[in-house]
Amino acid sequence: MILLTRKPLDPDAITATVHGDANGGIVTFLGATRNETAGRRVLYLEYEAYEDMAEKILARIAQEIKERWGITDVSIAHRFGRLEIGEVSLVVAVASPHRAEAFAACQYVVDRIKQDVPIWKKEFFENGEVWVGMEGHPRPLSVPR
Amino acid sequence: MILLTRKPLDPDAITATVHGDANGGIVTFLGATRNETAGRRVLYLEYEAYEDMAEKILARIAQEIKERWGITDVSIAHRFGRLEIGEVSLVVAVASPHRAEAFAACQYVVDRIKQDVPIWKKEFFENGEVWVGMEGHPRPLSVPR
Amino acid sequence: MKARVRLFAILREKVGASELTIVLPEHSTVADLMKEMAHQYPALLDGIAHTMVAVNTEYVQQSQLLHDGDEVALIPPVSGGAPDIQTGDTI
Amino acid sequence: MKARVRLFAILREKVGASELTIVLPEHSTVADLMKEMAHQYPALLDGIAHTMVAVNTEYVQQSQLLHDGDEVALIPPVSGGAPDIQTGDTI
Repeated sequence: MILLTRKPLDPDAITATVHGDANGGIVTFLGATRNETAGRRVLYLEYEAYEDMAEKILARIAQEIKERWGITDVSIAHRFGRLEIGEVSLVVAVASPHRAEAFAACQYVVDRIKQDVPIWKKEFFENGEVWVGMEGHPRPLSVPR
Repeated sequence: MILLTRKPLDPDAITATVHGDANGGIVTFLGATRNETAGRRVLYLEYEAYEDMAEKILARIAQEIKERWGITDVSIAHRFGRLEIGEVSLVVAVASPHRAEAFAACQYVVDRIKQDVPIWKKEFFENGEVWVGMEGHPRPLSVPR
Repeated sequence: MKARVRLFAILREKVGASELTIVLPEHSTVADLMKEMAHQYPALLDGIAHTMVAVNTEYVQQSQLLHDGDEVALIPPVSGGAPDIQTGDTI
Repeated sequence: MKARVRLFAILREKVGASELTIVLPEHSTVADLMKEMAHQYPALLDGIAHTMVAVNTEYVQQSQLLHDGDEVALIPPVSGGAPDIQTGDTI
């Protein structure tokens, strides 16, 4: 299941979508908003998504999991809009008969999401706001791979 | 949190115990009962625990996580008694500011549980039952490490 | 020909719009579009060096030819996922 | 001296009891206890080679001295955790 939504994510329900009777190991990753960035207190965050393209690339990442590990039980949900501190922005659930594959595939999905998926985060501080990733990651106008 | 119980496990509640505002990544592992073992259909299972000792060793594993990764937000819950197929027998939740550590520590806990923790599983088939681990793992009377 | 250009995050804020229509000569490329946009919206010049481009939701090279009605998206550095994903992966 | 012996899983079933009290001479070791138990409960002989021993919830060596009132547990191969943990870890 691929899900992009403004509503709060339900990790239990998302995990349940991959939990089949033949799967012994289920690994779920939750990305949650943190209360600080580099020592600076964060008040809240906003995620913005290019929805059509983000869904397409998330589905492609699920396909990569299938090709690499033969795992089809993977669900990815990303929330956007305003999030308070401690709220869950990302849920990745992967189930497999064998646990080592489930761990590896789940971590792969989380790592991949940061590469290409058009979702942006803005952090709001007491005295300012910043789009994350604009500093320190100069990337010339070009194409990933 | 260390929990050994006969009651159904609540993965969401267990994950919530490690979810602090400073933790960006939370990795939860669910071990679920499978409907077959080596091609043989399993009807249900029973887990038996040496409770006092199992709790003590699980707490020690949590301590190892702290020493190795500095992670204190770890919860381990193992159910015992009769479990139906698809039910959750094990929940391991680990939270950390950084996701790679959360993945590594969670996997470490799951790997460690199979080594020393005095919990036993019996599988019930159409025409028989077997204590798992008695075949293929000859281990002379001795001490782990 | 006309291209529909979508802007996100910092680029959307710099331009003050989430969508623009840009008129270009036939056989224009992504590079031509970028040049035209930088001309019309000088505020983009800053961020544009860090920007990737997607046409019809696929990442493309600057040499990509555009066609009438294409949806072009300017993609500043992404930062989805978990919090530490963008902030250094220090481990 | 008396030791309280706890039995689990397959060993509990073989003996038909989850707890036994075994009387031993003073200064007996775990090895002495095992020998006495195998004598009293021949059904244990099968499984005993795969068995670890804990005294007061800590794994011990066979040479460990026992004291009156010790809780001794015979620990057959464990199989807790997730399903594939015991069945080969084929990956």
